[in-house]
Amino acid sequence: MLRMTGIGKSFLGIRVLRGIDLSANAGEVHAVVGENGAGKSTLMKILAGVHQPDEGTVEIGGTTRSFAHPVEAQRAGVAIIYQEFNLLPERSVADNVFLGREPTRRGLVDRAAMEEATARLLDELDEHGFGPRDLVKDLSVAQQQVVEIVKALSVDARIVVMDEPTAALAEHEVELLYRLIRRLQGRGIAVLYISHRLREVFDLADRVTVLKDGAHVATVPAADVTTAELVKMMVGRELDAYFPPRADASAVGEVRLTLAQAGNAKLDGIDLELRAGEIVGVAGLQGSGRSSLAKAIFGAEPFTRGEMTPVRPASVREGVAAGIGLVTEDRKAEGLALNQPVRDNALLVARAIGHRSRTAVSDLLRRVQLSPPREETEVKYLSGGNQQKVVLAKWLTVAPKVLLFDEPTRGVDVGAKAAIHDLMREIAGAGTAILMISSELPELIGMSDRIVVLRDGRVAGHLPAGATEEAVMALAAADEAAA
Amino acid sequence: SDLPPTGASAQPSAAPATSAAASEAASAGTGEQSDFFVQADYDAQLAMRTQTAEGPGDKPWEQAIAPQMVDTAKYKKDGPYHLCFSNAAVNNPWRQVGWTTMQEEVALHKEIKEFTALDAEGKDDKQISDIAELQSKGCDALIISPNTTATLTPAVSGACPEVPVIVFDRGVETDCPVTFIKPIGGYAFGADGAEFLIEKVPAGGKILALRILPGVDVLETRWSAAKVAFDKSQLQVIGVEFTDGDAAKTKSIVSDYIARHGKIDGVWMDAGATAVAAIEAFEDAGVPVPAFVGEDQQDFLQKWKDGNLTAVAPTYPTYQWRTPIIAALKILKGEEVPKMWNLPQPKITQENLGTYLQPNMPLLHYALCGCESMPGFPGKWGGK
Amino acid sequence: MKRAIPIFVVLAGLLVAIAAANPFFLEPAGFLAFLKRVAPLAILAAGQYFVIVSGEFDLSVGSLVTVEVVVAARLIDGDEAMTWPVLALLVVIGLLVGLVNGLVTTRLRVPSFITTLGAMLILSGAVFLWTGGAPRGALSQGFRVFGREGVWAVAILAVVVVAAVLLMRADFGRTLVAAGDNEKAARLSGVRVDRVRVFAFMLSGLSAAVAGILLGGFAGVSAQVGQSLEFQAITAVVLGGVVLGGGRGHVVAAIAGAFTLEALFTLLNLHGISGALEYAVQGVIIIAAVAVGGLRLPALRLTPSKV
Amino acid sequence: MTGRVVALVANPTRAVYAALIATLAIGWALVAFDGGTFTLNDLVGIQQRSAALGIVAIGQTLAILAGSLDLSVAYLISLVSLVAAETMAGQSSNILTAVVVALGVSALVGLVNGVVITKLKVHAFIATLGVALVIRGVLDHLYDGPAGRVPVEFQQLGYSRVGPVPVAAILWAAVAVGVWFLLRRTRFGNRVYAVGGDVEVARLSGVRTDRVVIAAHVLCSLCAGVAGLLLASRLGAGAPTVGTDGGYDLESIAAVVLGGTALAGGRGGVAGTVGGVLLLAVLDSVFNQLEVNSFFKDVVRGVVIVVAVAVYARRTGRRAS
Ligand SMILES: Nc1ncnc2c1ncn2[C@@H]1O[C@H](COP(=O)(O)OP(=O)(O)OP(=O)(O)O)[C@@H](O)[C@H]1O
Ligand SMILES: Nc1ncnc2c1ncn2[C@@H]1O[C@H](COP(=O)(O)OP(=O)(O)OP(=O)(O)O)[C@@H](O)[C@H]1O
Ligand SMILES: [Mg+2]
Ligand SMILES: [Mg+2]
Repeated sequence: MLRMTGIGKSFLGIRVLRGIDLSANAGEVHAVVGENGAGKSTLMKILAGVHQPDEGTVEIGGTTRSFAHPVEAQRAGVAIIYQEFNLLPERSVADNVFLGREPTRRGLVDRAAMEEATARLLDELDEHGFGPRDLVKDLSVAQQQVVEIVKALSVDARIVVMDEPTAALAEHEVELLYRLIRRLQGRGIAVLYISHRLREVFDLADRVTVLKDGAHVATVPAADVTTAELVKMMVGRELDAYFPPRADASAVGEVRLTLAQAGNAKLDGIDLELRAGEIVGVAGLQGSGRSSLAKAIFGAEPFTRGEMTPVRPASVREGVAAGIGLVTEDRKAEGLALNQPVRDNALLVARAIGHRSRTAVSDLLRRVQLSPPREETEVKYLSGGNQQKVVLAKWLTVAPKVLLFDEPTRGVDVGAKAAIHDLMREIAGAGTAILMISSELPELIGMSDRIVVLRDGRVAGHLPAGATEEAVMALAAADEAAA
Repeated sequence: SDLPPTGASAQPSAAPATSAAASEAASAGTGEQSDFFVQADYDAQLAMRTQTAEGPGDKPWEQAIAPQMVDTAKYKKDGPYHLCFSNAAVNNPWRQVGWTTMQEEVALHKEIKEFTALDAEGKDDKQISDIAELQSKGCDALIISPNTTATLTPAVSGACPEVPVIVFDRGVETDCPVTFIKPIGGYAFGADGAEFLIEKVPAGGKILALRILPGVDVLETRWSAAKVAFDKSQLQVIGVEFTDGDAAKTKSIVSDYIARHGKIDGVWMDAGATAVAAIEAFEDAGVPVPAFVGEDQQDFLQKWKDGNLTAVAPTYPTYQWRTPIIAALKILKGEEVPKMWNLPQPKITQENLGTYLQPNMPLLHYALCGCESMPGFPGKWGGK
Repeated sequence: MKRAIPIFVVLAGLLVAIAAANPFFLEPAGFLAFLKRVAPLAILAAGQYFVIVSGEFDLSVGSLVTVEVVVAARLIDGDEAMTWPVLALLVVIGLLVGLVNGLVTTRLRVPSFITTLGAMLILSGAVFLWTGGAPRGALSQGFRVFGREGVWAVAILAVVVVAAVLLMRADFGRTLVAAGDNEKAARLSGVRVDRVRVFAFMLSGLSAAVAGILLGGFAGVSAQVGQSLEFQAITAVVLGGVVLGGGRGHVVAAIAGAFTLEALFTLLNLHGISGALEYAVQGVIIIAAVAVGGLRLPALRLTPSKV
Repeated sequence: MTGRVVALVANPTRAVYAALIATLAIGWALVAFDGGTFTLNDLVGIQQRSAALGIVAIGQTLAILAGSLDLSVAYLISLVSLVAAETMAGQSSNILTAVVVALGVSALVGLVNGVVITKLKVHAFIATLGVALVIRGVLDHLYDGPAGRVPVEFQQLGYSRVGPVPVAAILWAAVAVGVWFLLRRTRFGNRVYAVGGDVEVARLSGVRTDRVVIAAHVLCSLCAGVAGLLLASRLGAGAPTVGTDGGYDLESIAAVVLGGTALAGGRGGVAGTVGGVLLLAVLDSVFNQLEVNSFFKDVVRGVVIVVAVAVYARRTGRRAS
């Protein structure tokens, strides 16, 4: 069905891909894995006609194709769900699904046909939360992901590419996606599947291709490898321990922050205590209010009710001044000034609040293991993991008392992930109170000293370290189970 | 002078250009005569300069040179009257002085019960609409100061059958208006200045000609006449430059010429608004100010007197804004008016400078407003 | 700063070409005259730079320059004793207009293109409403010294350049650029985005006040003094490689853009391409310069701050 | 009460029409108070007055919706008026040729704008400013005053009426309806919104974004060309300053945003623009009736534009937060 051979690509003279071979058969799920910046997305964008390869060929159904524009790839039967959201918020769901391929009748757009087809696809996906006429901006993140999927399905595709489709999905939505992929498989469609969550890879894939630093490492049947082997291929070394050891009770210090019956438009009656030296995990389904909690504590979407001591910040500045930091879930949109050098990004918070100590930027970059620690490089040229380290450095310059992490390892490869985990533990050990939000339960459980579970903007329960995934899910989804 | 309509301030980039060399055409001489040159008009205007005007001697705005009277009995009607005025714009000091003068003239006549004026803001299209709109207002007479000659002709032609029309300042390409009021004109203006320089500057002297911008009829005629005079003279025109009426640009251009040519013997200008900026360029360069042609603007006259300059100021008198009101009333009373009302166009010289230079008037006031004896003077014109 | 190198090469080339065509340019007096002429635009470009790099536009500076000169003339009215009080007032007016532009843009969230377009109409309308259609009064000799005597203009320009560079190196400058690059990230890092933007507009207003003082001093009162300066200032900044939309570009390069523009006018005049075709040449060069500078970069959206 | 007001302004298009009606009412009252009357004639005047700006603004709407903008329309209008009038040279037999040539020139300018923006990747502000300067240079070089002559037949376009309705207004309405239809019912319209909403998203979804932007610019310039033809018929000749004197560049942009179209692109439409243009025209007409000083008019206009956009921004802002 698909055969890519000897693909090479450079950006601004930097080699991003070289000599990549990749093939996929009809009805096969082929996973592509690799560290951040390994070139997975770039390879898929070449297939989708977004980028043109410097060398190599793309063959689809036996004929060699070269796409100058995404529309040509679409016509050749390639559909793609991009890593980043790719929707127009001001347009309706149907408009988005059929963008660029609007059905016409006598030369005019046939809106009725468009909406009907969209409704049919939504039905197929068991999605009844919204309709074809709803504006995308009114949908939740998960619903938007569904629109992305519908959009890919609406193309009569022979090859469907999914670039981290689950990054924004909660567990039960992931299940739905699984079912869908199996159905595509059944129809003889080749699915290329990219994810950092290796469990998904093993759940779904027939074969796995590993990329590293733009080069092809191996293509193996999924059944023939173990997770450890795969990780080794990806990072080129064995990762000894997945998570750093937890804090022992003696290391947990004074109370840094207390919430009592705190609430706002999205949260209600939150009781929480954060202490120096510990990492508190926050679990919950999509939309359960985890990010809202972090933003409320930080002052970005302040609490309007209840107590928060020692201070209840009414704005980001007050939060920062009170020693609270937030590592946002979307680092490109909310965390970094991409065109500025590493140094300026690292100093941004310090400068914003007129903090004095900024001599140690280079030390700090070494501490967060930025590699290579070049201060003058513009952040946009760094890999995702390195970008996240810069975000960390940005907060460490002002030595926050409380640091909130919202999905700190989303879209970060295993190697960088381990480094970030180590760092979080080190920061906590130095006396900072940490709140960590993660949708990846193994990570959350592995890192947290205790876990708070949210449901519908309220605290559903507290769990101790080492709780099982089942225990967490039971609390997080209790309502649904009851209903 | 009556600056041409310059566009909205939104025009992209009129650069304050600097120019150390004349344009090629200019350095070769004064160049070809422009399409705007009409020999017959030229001859007529130059002749008019020496003719004596008919009318009250102390009221030049009521005088007319060589009038061909037309009968207006058919427009006769009883007062009080409603006069209407379509104004091209009030976007420069000349028009501002004129407009003030006209309003004061209206105030002098009790038989005018209503005076409706619309300002076209320098837009041809708006003036066309304004003229149409005024026709529906029950005006007894319509005064028009056209924004441009050719393009307002259809609108004026349309108005003529409806109401007696009086046109002044710029003309239109139809003789349907009852009367067209204007000073002698641009040829006379241009010639006055050029002849002065030819008289004062020794043969071979270098002349710099400064123009506002090309393509505006009232300005083209001025330069045409000056060119005719210079071509016949022994003077050497070292450059013809466009200033956009911008003082800073004028000053830069003149400074560059001084730097390049060392000595300049005379400066001719088609409008005096930037004359002082040009004079300052000489002052700043530390060289004597040569013979200068300016206009009747207060700042120039003041500079002339204070600096004891060799200068002349041809005029395009703002008192012409009084005449249309007077003409309208005459027409409505059935009195004869000249078909072509040529107002006298005095020039200010060393001898009569004292009589025109009024103390305490704003720098941008025009001396020939004919407004000194009006009740609102000087306050309404910004004087003290 | 790397992005800025082309503009300095182009500028150097133009200056050499001017010197070749007009040796007077190399004499101190000739060069001083050039600097004096560039000063107002260069100062405006510096002010406009702050606004552009923060992701906004300021279209009101041309009208503001006119307002400054007309207000000065009417208030001073030839009286030397009024010089200093009025100079102080002009600075206040500049800052105030910038403040209002900034507040309307940040607080009321009107795109700055529209805010400053409105300000442009309001300012020029209001000042002539006040003076009745044309400037009145006169400037004092003391006022005119700054624009008339080259040394003053050059000294003021030097101060502006140094101050601009220092500001950009200070926390203010860095946070301003960060706000222009990614407003949300800056906000979530504790940057008072609105405040730095308002401050940028105030700097632009201040630059218009200073430019007005120089231009009024140079050639006296005129209604056209500020005409189309906003477009020239923006063009200069963009020529300097500063990206419309914010977050990228250096202030020295923006000022160099102003020098380049002025040098270009000078050169065109020297070669007799004055008047008519000058505009055409200017248009082509501006497009070409930006095209060459921007080809490697992805296309940018028009509207700087998409909230 | 406030709830209803909020609901009213929640949609910019509705808001601009509400403002239009309010202005008409207040204007009528003020004029009546001043001792005048607001007649049918004045309404006709308003249509006549708004036609040229209206047509340009419709074109500008397309450019802005596509995430671009066009600062070259004013000079293009002047150029087109001259090209048309010179080609006609007073002969009615030349009208068709002249219209074709004039629109051809317009399309070419639009093409250049579009290509410079998309292929050379020059910011629309700079690209169209540069093209404006080039046209200005050409105008200054070739013309030094009004030129050409429009035959009487062609002047009908600018002067005659069908009943009380000026032909110019009908032309404007036709352009507005045409572009409205294009935006609402065709693939091109959908893509204009998509490209203006987010170019990258549109491109990755398979839209040939460059072509869309270029086409939007060609259409924008064609609208300017039609306005140029209309003005030539009004003036009876071509004039090198007719476009800039009218301030059609910035005023058309102002009318578009007044009509609630987002300057950022992707949001808004023709209906709002028509309301915006009419609002400006009614203001103009009322000021004319009251004989208000033109400088005061500028002040009011500036305030109206900023306040209107501030109101729209409040509404979108509330949603976003
Ligand atoms: N348009 C571009 N211009 C320059 N460099 C780019 C561009 N797109 C990607 N790169 C670089 O190419 C490399 C590969 O990026 P790519 O996005 O393909 O990685 P990935 O494997 O998908 O990583 P991730 O897991 O973070 O999504 C990275 O170093 C990235 O910075
Ligand atoms: N029914 C809904 N209507 C509108 N918005 C909703 C709804 N459900 C969820 N949301 C979105 O979800 C958010 C609530 O929670 P929040 O984003 O904090 O969830 P979360 O658990 O952190 O999810 P994520 O995993 O995306 O970070 C709201 O800000 C809102 O944007
Ligand atoms: Mg990727
Ligand atoms: Mg979240």
